[in-house]
Amino acid sequence: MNSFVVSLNNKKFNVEIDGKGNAILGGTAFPYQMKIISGNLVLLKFNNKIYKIPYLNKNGNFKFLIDGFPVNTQVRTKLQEELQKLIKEKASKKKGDEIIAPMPGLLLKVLKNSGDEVKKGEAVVILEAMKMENEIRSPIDGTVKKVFKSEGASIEKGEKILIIQ
Amino acid sequence: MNSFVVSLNNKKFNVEIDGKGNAILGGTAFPYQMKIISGNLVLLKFNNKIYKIPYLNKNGNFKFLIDGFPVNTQVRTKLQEELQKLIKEKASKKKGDEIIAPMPGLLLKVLKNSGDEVKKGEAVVILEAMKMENEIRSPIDGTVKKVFKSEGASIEKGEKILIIQ
Amino acid sequence: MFKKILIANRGEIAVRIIAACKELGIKSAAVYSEIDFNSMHAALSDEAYFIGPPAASQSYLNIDKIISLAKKIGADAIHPGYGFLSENPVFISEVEKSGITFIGPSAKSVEMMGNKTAARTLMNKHNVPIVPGTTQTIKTIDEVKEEAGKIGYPVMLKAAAGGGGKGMRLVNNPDDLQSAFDRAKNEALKAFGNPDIYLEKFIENPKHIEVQIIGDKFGNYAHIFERECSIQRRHQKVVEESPSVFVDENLRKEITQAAVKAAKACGYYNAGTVEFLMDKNKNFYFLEMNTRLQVEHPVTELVSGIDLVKEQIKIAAGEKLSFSNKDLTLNGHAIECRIYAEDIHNNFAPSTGKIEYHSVPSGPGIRIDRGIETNSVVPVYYDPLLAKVITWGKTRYEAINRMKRALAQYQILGVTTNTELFTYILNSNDFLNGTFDINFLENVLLSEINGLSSTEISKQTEEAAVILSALLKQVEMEKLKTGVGYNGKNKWVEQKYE
Amino acid sequence: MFKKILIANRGEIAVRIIAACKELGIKSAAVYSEIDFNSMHAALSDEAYFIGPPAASQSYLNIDKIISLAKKIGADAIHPGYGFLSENPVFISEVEKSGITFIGPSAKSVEMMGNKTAARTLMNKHNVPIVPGTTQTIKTIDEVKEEAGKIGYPVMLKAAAGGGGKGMRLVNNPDDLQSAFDRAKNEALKAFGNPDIYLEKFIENPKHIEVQIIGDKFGNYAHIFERECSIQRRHQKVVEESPSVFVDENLRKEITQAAVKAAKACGYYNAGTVEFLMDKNKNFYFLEMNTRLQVEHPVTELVSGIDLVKEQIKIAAGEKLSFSNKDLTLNGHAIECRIYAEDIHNNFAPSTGKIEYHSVPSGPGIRIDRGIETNSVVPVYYDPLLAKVITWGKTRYEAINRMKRALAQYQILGVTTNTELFTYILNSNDFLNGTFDINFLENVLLSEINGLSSTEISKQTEEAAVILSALLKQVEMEKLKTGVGYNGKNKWVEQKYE
Repeated sequence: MNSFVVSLNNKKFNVEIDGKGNAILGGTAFPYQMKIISGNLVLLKFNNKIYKIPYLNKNGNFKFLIDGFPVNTQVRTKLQEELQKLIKEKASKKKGDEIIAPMPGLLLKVLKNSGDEVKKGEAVVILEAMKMENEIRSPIDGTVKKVFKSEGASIEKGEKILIIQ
Repeated sequence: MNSFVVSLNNKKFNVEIDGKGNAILGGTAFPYQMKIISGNLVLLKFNNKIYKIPYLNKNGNFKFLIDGFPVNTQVRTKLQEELQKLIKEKASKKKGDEIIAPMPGLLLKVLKNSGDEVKKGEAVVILEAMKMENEIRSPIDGTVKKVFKSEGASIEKGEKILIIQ
Repeated sequence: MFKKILIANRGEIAVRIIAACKELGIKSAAVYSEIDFNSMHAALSDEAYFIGPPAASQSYLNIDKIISLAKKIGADAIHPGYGFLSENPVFISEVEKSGITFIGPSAKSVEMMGNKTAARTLMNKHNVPIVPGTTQTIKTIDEVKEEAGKIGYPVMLKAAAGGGGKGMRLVNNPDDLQSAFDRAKNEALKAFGNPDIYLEKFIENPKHIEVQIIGDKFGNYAHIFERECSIQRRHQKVVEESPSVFVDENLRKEITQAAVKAAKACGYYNAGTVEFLMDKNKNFYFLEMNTRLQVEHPVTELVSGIDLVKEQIKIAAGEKLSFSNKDLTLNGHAIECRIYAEDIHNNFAPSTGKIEYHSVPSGPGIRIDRGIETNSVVPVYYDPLLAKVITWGKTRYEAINRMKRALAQYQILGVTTNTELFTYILNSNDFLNGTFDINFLENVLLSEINGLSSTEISKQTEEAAVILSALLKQVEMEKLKTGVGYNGKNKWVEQKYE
Repeated sequence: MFKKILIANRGEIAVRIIAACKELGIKSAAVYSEIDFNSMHAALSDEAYFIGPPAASQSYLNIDKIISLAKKIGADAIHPGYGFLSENPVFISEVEKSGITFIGPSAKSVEMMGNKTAARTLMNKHNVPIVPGTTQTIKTIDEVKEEAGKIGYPVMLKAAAGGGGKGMRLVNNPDDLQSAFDRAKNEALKAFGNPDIYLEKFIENPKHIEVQIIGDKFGNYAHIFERECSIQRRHQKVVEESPSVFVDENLRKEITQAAVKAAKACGYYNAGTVEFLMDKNKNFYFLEMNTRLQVEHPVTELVSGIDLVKEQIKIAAGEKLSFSNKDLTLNGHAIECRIYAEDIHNNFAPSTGKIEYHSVPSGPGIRIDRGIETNSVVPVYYDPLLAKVITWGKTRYEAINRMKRALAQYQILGVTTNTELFTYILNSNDFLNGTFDINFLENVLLSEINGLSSTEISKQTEEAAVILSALLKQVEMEKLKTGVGYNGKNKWVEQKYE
């Protein structure tokens, strides 16, 4: 019997796989059948329905397409989940938030500079990608500590743009 | 410079890859660009055309789809080609031809039994597959030496059905 | 309207029926055999139920299993598709006895059209032209001689219970009659357990023209124009189109009216097809009636705008026909090519296996009805029809050009398909001129193609294949040497483009 | 007819134009930037030429490179698609100077429609209704005050060189006029290098209705009905349909005639679109003319049977228009949904990456125009339009139901798409009743959706996703332990189905 914790849309679910073709969820045993068709396609039979689901898996972070819609989940074993809680407690003591480029693009405007105060939800930079101007907003109330990039710079996805404290 | 012999529709072609982006075929150097997209999809730019070609490779036996049509080739290095010639010479001294099931199916009829004479192209058995009766024909003139399967048998693809000598 | 429809079929037609259910807001329940766990129809339906081992007799043809499943899951109707149980009067009766609606005609209509001589008698009585000959079985050689003399040679001897060319003999003169009669009876007995034979005049090089009809349970009928289905091999249709270039407005009026008469004669409701042979003088003769949805129904849908499967379902649910003939106009031209898993260079041997790569054509005027996708398995147990490519054009010429484009872009790797055959058909003068008949494909075109041991390809394609073979071989060798896979930073793989 | 057409574009529209070339038997030559070596348009065309680095300014917008390439390869015509160089009069002039035919209107027609005030003046002169206001730029605040007083508040200040909402201000009363005028001028100067402003009456909650027109080089014109394009976000169309439920037969006659007048006024040939705003009393006003093929042209093709791209090519080659309005009937209803690579739950941020899995819907009434397939790369450099799903139905209701089915079956994995947005639109009462206007999506629907942090899914879907996550995680752990890959005989992988 293996136990997992699955997060989906900010909800957490405990799932147990009993090794006899059942998944136990919320106290109910669901019989299932699964067949992995290729590296990113899987069949799941469940509740008298066969789901053919394209998926991506990045370290237990799953992206599924179900009936045309994206469903994202995160899975941990029970053990990993306990570990994660400890890490989070530590992290919450640290201050400050980094603004990371959510997509590659051109840094069109830096709206807030070092020392500026920002409110949560306020735009801090504008990133141009795919012919569109995209406002990147602050996740917290705070003060801009450092700006790493200047206007006109080409930015890769995931690059740090600035830090707010 | 690597040299290959490619068979296509009973024709043989000598190809050399010069390591500088050229393939030399029939004395002409053709510049090419190639990019393998996935395990069975490749891009080839050649003669101002980009071919996006699905393919299967089984030990140097290639199945391509080009503009919707199947093209099958066999490739050997120069060395393998020489070796193959030797093997063939030996094999040609051996007699007899096996009839191998070209598809899985039900052995509906055995038309020729042990000891029967057959002409090249004459039907020897009928195999039922996909609601169709399929005649399997003799590749040579000869006499049936042995029949391995009896009528009504289920046959896997590649199984020996009989031998003609 | 129904709440849940069980679809007693598989492959492209099950997928097609699921589409109709979704558009009508009805739950669809698929059945699947063991080998069809990974199949389009099972995954697309709202519910999917295991029905048995791969052999059709133990799964898709298992009447008891299907009906008891339908009852268990609360399905209020069963759609049979085509083939399998679709024209089985026993199945139809059992379904209706169980209180479930059969989406199709009554068992009685199916039976009336099932026996060839009975159907000929019925048509004759209702003034639907039949091929000259007997409407009764003939027992003695003297009777045969007398009737053949009346009709005039050549004549055809045919099995009353027949189909598929079995128990059929062409006789050119009286001297051959005795032996042909004996052999036909013998064959009919073996094939159908019934030696009854009847006699028809032989129609030379006819066209196969059929009419789509539809009727509801209130006695309303409509036709939805004709289809030209003469491109056949071994009585199996390969290319179909609507309308027929051979049929003008007057002839259309005549033949479609005859078809509606045929449908009325057997008290038909549901979509159905009345098949005719048409000789070179445009005389047409009733051949048989298919009391079900046809494979080639999409060409009719494209030129009429009618969704035949949704109409079938509505009619079965007791709705009135949603249109009459005065509402219909024939809009443009549609062609269908049937993609079979078969090797045209190897006596059309069926091909099975896994679809390793599948990419469908897109864009204007193309419809694909299919039961396959990448990673699908084509099993040995069922019909080799993989997909249908259907194109629409304002003119026949446009539909043909779109078909050529579509076929060249349809990539199926893993099983051998007959796609290549269509380019020969679509480029032949007889096809382009509309002068083909039911013997064209087998007698004319295939004998030309048999001269080709394999696909004819251009010099540039040949060169591309040859060079690519060498390059891929080189990558393979490199990989063996270095252990770097396709996704590694191998210089052949990651080579820069320009 | 042309022998070779160079297609100066990429993505789905390049693929669409290649289809037209193939159907006409014309060689197509694609151009591709470095990042587009692996792209559908480059692989589908007969010839493909490298044109430069990914940035459009150095590739698809590089006039000199494109024209010199066309000359070098012997192309006798250039099709610009939409966007990029399609409405650039300098490019058009250069193409024609080089002796190559531009598949589109004359540079002069494009220029006449390019300046807003000039176009308003022209339309006014030719009795095409324009939004009440000035047809000249206004220089002083006194002038603005006087004109606004005449028209009546609220009024719009607009940039003469404008587009895309820049240099535009809504003014509700005279007190706000001064500051709005200053800011609008300032913005216009910054955005277009031209501070000229004109004044229009503000049309409250209008619909965006446009008319497809087409003209040849002999002065023949036809309209091909209207399109309803009011479902917009930031002036970008998201859903389009033809016909509009808001337009009856009389209104259709009026608005299409106005559109033909507009086309004649600028001596237009080629396919083009005249856009109108329509208020709730069904008054319509000229908005602008798009002097090119539109993204949404397929809905018009589906209800008319006309292949607009083939018509464009024939007209450019000097052929006469192949039809006139008396030949056309409006057949059924068509809807288009634009699949963009963007995240509707994250302020519509664009999404880039590799398409890991791509499976298109098939079956009746579905057309897909697309520039992507499995393994395609969606780069950051270009428009985020991936594909268009277009459905046809005999009725609008049928077209909508087919669209819902199509969208649920369209699987794109690897980049985030806006597919989900359409189910909200297609299920909203305003959309179903046809009572939506150009503010519906942004002001009504999106504010509702913003309440959803992520896709709303059913309990069963949630359970399936949760269980599957655990199962796949378990397979992963098993694999790590045993070293057996997906294709190995691992018990989780090869588990027997039933």
